[in-house]
Amino acid sequence: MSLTTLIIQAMATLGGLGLVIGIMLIAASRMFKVETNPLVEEVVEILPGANCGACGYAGCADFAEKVVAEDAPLDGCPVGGFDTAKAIGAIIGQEVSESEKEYPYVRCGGGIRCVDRFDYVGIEDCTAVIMLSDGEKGCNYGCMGRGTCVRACPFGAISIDENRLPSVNKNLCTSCGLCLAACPNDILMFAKDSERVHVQCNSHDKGKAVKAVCEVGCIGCKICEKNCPEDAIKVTNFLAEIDQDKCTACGICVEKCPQNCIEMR
Amino acid sequence: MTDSNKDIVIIIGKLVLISVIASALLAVTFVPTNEQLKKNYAEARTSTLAEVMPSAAEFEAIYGDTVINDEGDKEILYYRAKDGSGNLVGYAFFRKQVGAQGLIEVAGGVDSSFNAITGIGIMAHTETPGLGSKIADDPFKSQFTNVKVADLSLSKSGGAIDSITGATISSQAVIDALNEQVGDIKVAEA
Amino acid sequence: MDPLSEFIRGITKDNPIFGLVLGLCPTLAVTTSIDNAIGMSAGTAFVLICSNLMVSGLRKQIPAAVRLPIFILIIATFVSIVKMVMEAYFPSMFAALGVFIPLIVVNCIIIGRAEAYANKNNMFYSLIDALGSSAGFLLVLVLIGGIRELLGTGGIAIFGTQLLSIPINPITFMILSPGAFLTIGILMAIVNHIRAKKLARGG
Amino acid sequence: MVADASLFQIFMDGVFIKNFLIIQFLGLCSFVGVTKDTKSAAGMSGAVIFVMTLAATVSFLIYNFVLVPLKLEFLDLISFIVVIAALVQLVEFVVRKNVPSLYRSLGIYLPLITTNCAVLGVVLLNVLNEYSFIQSVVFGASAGLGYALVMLMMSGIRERTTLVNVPSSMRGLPHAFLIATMLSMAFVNYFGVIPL
Amino acid sequence: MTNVYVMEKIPEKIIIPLKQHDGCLCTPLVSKGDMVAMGQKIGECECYDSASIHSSVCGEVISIEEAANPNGTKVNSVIIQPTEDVECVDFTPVKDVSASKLVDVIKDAGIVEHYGTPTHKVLKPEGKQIDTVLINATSSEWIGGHYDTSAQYAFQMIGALKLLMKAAGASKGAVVLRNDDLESISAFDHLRVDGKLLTVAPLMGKRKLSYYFKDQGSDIIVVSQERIYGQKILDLLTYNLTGRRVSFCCDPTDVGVAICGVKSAKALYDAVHEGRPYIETVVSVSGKVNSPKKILVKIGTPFKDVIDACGGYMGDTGKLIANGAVTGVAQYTDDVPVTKMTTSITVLSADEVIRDVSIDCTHCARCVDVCPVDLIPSRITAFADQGRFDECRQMNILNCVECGRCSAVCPSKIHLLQLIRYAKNSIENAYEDLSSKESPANLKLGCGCSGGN
Amino acid sequence: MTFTISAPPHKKENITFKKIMWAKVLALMPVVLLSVYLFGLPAIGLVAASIFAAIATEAAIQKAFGQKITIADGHAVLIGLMVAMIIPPEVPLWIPMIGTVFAVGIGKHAFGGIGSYIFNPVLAAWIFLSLAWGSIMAPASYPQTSVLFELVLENGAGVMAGVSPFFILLAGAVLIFRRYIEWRIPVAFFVTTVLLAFLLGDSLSYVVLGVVVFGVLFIATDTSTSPTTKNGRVIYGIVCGVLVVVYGHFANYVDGTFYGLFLANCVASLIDNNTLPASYGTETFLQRKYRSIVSKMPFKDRLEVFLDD
Ligand SMILES: Cc1cc2nc3c(=O)[nH]c(=O)nc-3n(C[C@H](O)[C@H](O)[C@H](O)COP(=O)(O)O)c2cc1C
Ligand SMILES: Cc1cc2nc3c(=O)[nH]c(=O)nc-3n(C[C@H](O)[C@H](O)[C@H](O)COP(=O)(O)O)c2cc1C
Ligand SMILES: Cc1cc2nc3c(=O)[nH]c(=O)nc-3n(C[C@H](O)[C@H](O)[C@H](O)COP(=O)(O)O)c2cc1C
Ligand SMILES: Cc1cc2nc3c(=O)[nH]c(=O)nc-3n(C[C@H](O)[C@H](O)[C@H](O)CO)c2cc1C
Ligand code: SF4
Ligand code: SF4
Ligand code: SF4
Ligand code: SF4
Ligand code: FES
Repeated sequence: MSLTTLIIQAMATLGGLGLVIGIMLIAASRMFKVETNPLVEEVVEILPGANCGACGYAGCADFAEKVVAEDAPLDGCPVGGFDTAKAIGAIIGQEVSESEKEYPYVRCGGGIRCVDRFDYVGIEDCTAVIMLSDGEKGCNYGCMGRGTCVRACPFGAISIDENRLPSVNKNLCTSCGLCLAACPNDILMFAKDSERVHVQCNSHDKGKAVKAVCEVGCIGCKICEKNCPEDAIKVTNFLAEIDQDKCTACGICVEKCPQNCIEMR
Repeated sequence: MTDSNKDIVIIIGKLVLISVIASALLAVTFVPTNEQLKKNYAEARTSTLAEVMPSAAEFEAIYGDTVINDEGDKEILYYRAKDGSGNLVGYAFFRKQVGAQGLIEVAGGVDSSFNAITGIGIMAHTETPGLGSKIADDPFKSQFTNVKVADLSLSKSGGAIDSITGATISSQAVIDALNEQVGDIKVAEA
Repeated sequence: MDPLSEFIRGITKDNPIFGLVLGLCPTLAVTTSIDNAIGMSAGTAFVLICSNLMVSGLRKQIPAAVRLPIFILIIATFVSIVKMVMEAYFPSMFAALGVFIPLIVVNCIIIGRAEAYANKNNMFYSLIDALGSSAGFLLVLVLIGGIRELLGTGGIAIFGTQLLSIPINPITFMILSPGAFLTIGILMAIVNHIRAKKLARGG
Repeated sequence: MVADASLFQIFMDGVFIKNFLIIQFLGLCSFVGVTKDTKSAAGMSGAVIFVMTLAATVSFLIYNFVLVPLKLEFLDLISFIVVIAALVQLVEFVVRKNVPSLYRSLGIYLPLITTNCAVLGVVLLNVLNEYSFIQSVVFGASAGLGYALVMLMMSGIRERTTLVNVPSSMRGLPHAFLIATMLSMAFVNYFGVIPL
Repeated sequence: MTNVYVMEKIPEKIIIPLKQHDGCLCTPLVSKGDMVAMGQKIGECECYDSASIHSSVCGEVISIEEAANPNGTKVNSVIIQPTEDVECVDFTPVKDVSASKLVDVIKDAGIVEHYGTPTHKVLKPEGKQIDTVLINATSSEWIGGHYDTSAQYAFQMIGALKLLMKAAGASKGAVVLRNDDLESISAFDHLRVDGKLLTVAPLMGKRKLSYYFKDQGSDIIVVSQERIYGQKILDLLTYNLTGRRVSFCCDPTDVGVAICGVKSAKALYDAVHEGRPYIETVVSVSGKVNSPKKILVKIGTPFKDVIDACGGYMGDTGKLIANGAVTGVAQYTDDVPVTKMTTSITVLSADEVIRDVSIDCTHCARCVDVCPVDLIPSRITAFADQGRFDECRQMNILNCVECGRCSAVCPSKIHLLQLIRYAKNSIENAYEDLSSKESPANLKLGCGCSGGN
Repeated sequence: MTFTISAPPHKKENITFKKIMWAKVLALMPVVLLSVYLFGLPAIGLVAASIFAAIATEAAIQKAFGQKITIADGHAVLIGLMVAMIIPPEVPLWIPMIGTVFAVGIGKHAFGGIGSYIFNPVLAAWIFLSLAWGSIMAPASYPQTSVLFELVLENGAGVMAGVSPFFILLAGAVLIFRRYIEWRIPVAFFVTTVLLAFLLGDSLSYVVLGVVVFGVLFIATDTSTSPTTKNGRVIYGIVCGVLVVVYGHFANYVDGTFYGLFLANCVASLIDNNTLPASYGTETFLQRKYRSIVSKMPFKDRLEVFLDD
């Protein structure tokens, strides 16, 4: 058989196949057109379309559906990567905010410096302790250091440090806020990096009660309030609060606090 | 023709166009590679034949009855090996045998009196790499050089061939291939 | 976009195996030896480069409705070419790689890069991307192939030259299929570990 | 494994001895991607069994009745892949139209199959092994069954491993591969045990 | 009849929590410095789901403040310093025992079930109709009162049952005894009620109460069954006895069953026949005290004084437990008062305290083998530990009777029951703020009541 | 006075994981002693090397990853001992050592340690060794039980676990009696194997072999790798039985047992997930189906059988 015949036959066969399949696909896609969420379609367009299943869903379309339904994370597609995530965000209206990132701040300096009321045996979880008897710390407002927040963080950003207080690794934190929601004592609070001076206490107890149980609790003595040149500190209900808008991070309060419970980061 | 129908035609046209170009490209590659393939195949066979039967200078193919391609070629059953002066020195052959994983194509030579194997070669196999694939390695193949046909069995069943550890099946398959083909030739020549 | 960093990205962050986790099948199946690893990566690289270039060049022409069939056609063409060429001119390697050469067609790396990259970028960057991905693929395949060959046969040989041999009783396990899974599992764990460490340090 | 292999041998081959996922390494993307829960694994397996059997059948017909007579064997790869892609689409359309309930439970897995090398693997191995028509179909079906078996095992295990603690650097794929190592160890031995 | 000692010594101070039930906190009717008489009502609430609080002694109110409560929380309490001379309000037996009046009597007398629900709420739940009243006497801890003979006990129980049925408007009533409590069984056997001879019928196989009502041809019966341990046995008990299944978010009253304890039955009996409000109760003191006993104490007596009355602590004390070593609540101070919900006090020595460190679950399935309600505690707790509460629900966590057997047998020393409670608590909380999308539990299922099953 | 607070129950059974492990070690001692008698010093060397490597690996891994070191709980010792018991005593000492390193390192800790592994580490190690160095791992002899006494001291045994079916059975029985191991799995297993062997017309060699008894009582009952539900454990026992017979029918005795059990490990999770019991009052699968049919019927035609009042 000559080369030309071979080539012609090949062309005819495959061309025929292409024709049949092209017609079939077009016809089928016309005939069986189903109503779909246009958002999903749009997201499908953006996705790599490898249908590799690497996202954990059954193909790109499935992932797109889940993303639109907010069941899947924007950056769930490892193939597309960050750019795809951003593009998806643009479609479904979840802009990646350009504002400064906030990280959880621990409003308690007690830890091992705060007395325990009893000896606890059981699961390592703050909520569990609270369920048993309002928490083991002498201070009702204090961090129990049993790491409910640690377990709540899906990114492993929190750990309990040597003072039995949580510490947040900013490199890992995504500001998702799950730890804030999980803490039974509301110890954690979002704070921007630029907000540098914080009161490391959450206790509204009277000074005497605080002193009895904790070495570093705010006793509401108002020394900081008096000394702040910017008028940024107010003591309400036995607890100093800093107005971050006014605070210039001069550090005077940090120096003056007799309990050392104001911290400069 | 409506706009959308025109689109369809364009789409299908592009699809067909690409198919056609693709097939042309393939056909163009196919021709020289296929030539090469045939050449490789023939070369491999001749060189293997020479290897399994070093004393021979010329191989005369013995054809069977089965036609194997459109050109009317007949199946080759085995070869008669002759030395430079045309004396029959033995027989050489190829044989496919079921191994542990798939077909093994064994080449072999036997002297004219069907006394001893002159050498073997492995043309193709799909045995487990590292296990059965060792049948294609020299330490195994060289065991067969000048081995008596009577001793053509595994050492554990009293023969002269040490099987490859972990690959008894493959080793046995090679031996079986030789034994059976030698038997067949004997019958054919008788 | 900087071509060099695009290239590097294919080896590190977007490494086909460790980064994107695409094309696992050939990775595991052919890495019984370094030879095979090199052969497979070469074939894949050829197809990847050609298809990336082709897709990128034709991207304006390809109708969205039949995008995928056309990609598949293009890829299948190049794969068939690789297959025929390899079979004809590198018969021993073809024998070792077996069914995995035709299977380059469905290797997710190729269609993945075609869709994710070549379909959206110009030919130059598509080429860079293909080169980067190929290099990343090659490195990983050679790494895995090397480990398996070394432990499984007690030495490393590249195209017939013995480079290294260690005095151990060869661990046949390593060149069997479980050995492939074990090797890639452990390598991935190490990669994960390094990544996590880097992330925690703020990398 | 060869032209005269018995159907039983082919069946054992497909399900155990040459198990596509963990011995032959075909279709691993779905193996690590769609085994997070048993339901999707079962759905995917069902779809794969169906498509594999169908692909084995259709490709046999195309190869032996179109390509071989025309001496166009070199077009096998390209026509198979195109046919599989079309087949998957067609199946999807037909199922969607006629059995909507089945489509809902299975349909989303269908597109995944186009790029699943296991399906193409079956077809190519059929050609490579020169199987007859019946053999091809049996091999297609049993390869699908073997695929399903391992997918189910894997998904069962992965469902359970969500209950236990996995070392942090092992989480995800490394752990999946470790499980695959063990599954593969359990299967690899069928080589030695079942005499064929 | 078990001997019950009466605590004679009047403690230095009495702490009466203003909430000794599940429901609303009562408002104090007294203020600091007031003198109160024994039986005087000192706390009340308009709310239907609360029970009145009475002073159990005569004395001076020295403060009203948050004080520790044996359930682990802090509750606003009236603290009374008793005086030597006992002044008592007049206790007048109730004449009019019409159904509607009875409910008021029960609420006024402050009668509360040992599991926390005010008795009137159990009998007359808003918008529900009770058809069967059960007195659950399957626990030895719930003796509740002081009887002279066992016959008197049986007689009073039947009397109380009739009152309860009347209050509830229920047509059927049963006393449920424990299989191995032979003393009570013989006390009830052959008792004559309305001219009919009672026999104590052991509950057999799949037969439910309805069978026995028919079998005995009586509306009031006494049955016996195995003891079921656990904090939350009401649903299981209801199911075992009547075959009615209680859905999630619901309680036995939703299926027309009111379950009362011996304590509240006795209190009701006393309230009607003597006019006494619920001001004293029997607690059994056991463990490392010098003379363990059952003792009748005034409600509000601190544990410390109860233990002193039992001879004081023996050796080094490690744990002080209210309501039993199996399901009770450990106390961090012995300054907590006996309340209407207190049934027993257990003292453990320091070396009896279990401090084993939990290791990972080894899936030994010992917990599965002992669970009385066929749960898979190991799996449930694994889910609970990861905060997958929805899956806990699908695994029927809400059926758990909190018997603690799983924790007791676990070789890995996993705190199974604590984890289960933790999950249940989270599930309840999630239902409270179901509307808020941020609910970490992310529960997707609806309440069992509306959907049914 | 500081009291301790914890959730109920405040009294627990005095059973620990550690106790169970050491009890198993102790229970295997008679068999080990018998094998020393049969195989001589190599057996001691084997056991010692194996246990040493197991402990060292466990300690090294836990130290490297900053975990609590748990050698004292006896798990590593048990793994070491069991690995030693299933490999031929005449192998070079590096074989058991590499085996236990694999068992503890990959089989146990890579999966997450105690309770987290899905495949029995001992089995995994044995299969690893057989696949890696098959010829070394082949036992020198195979038991051919002919007289009853050989159930007590099996002269033909190729591995230590095979020397005495009787003593292993005894050890298992004691452990079952103490509730240290499960009874459902062995019972279901033995019933299945005896039945199947009978049906296949094979001799009872599947059941009375030391290795089989050992495999079922000590490996199949490994809690982490077997289902937790009650029905699941019965099914698991049956699956083990079927697989051991299928393998045993085709392969030699050691392979048959261990590959069968290993494959059963693979399906254990699937069994576990699909045999979750119905708790009281909830409906089983059949009941639910029945109800869904009934609910479609007109009310008056219904025959209510679930509620009796
Ligand atoms: C054949 C057979 C053998 C049994 N062997 C034991 C045994 O060795 N040890 C044991 O505690 N229970 C054994 N039992 C079961 C007990 O009699 C009893 O049913 C079981 O302990 C209840 O356990 P469960 O609470 O886990 O259902 C056996 C039951 C059967 C049917
Ligand atoms: C043969 C044998 C050897 C043992 N070796 C040890 C050991 O090396 N270390 C250990 O802590 N316990 C060992 N035990 C267990 C102890 O005898 C005892 O059961 C255990 O330490 C009690 O644990 P506890 O201290 O947590 O109560 C062994 C037990 C047996 C039967
Ligand atoms: C995967 C595998 C690998 C093996 N590798 C070897 C090996 O490298 N060397 C060896 O002597 N036996 C090896 N064997 C062991 C033999 O298969 C085994 O001893 C068999 O029963 C007899 O086979 P043979 O005669 O080929 O050794 C291996 C077995 C398997 C299953
Ligand atoms: C993974 C694996 C691969 C094997 N490959 C081969 C092989 O290629 N050739 C062979 O003869 N036996 C092979 N066997 C069989 C085995 O090693 C052994 O030699 C035979 O079972 C009996 O001799 C293999 C066994 C296994 C488990
Ligand atoms: S911050 Fe809150 S959750 Fe975290 S350890 Fe402290 S109390 Fe627990
Ligand atoms: S839970 Fe979210 S906000 Fe809190 S530390 Fe982790 S990542 Fe940051
Ligand atoms: S789960 Fe535990 S506490 Fe709950 S009922 Fe079962 S055994 Fe009792
Ligand atoms: S008893 Fe403990 S170790 Fe055993 S299965 Fe239950 S939780 Fe797990
Ligand atoms: S490479 Fe094989 S399925 Fe993806």
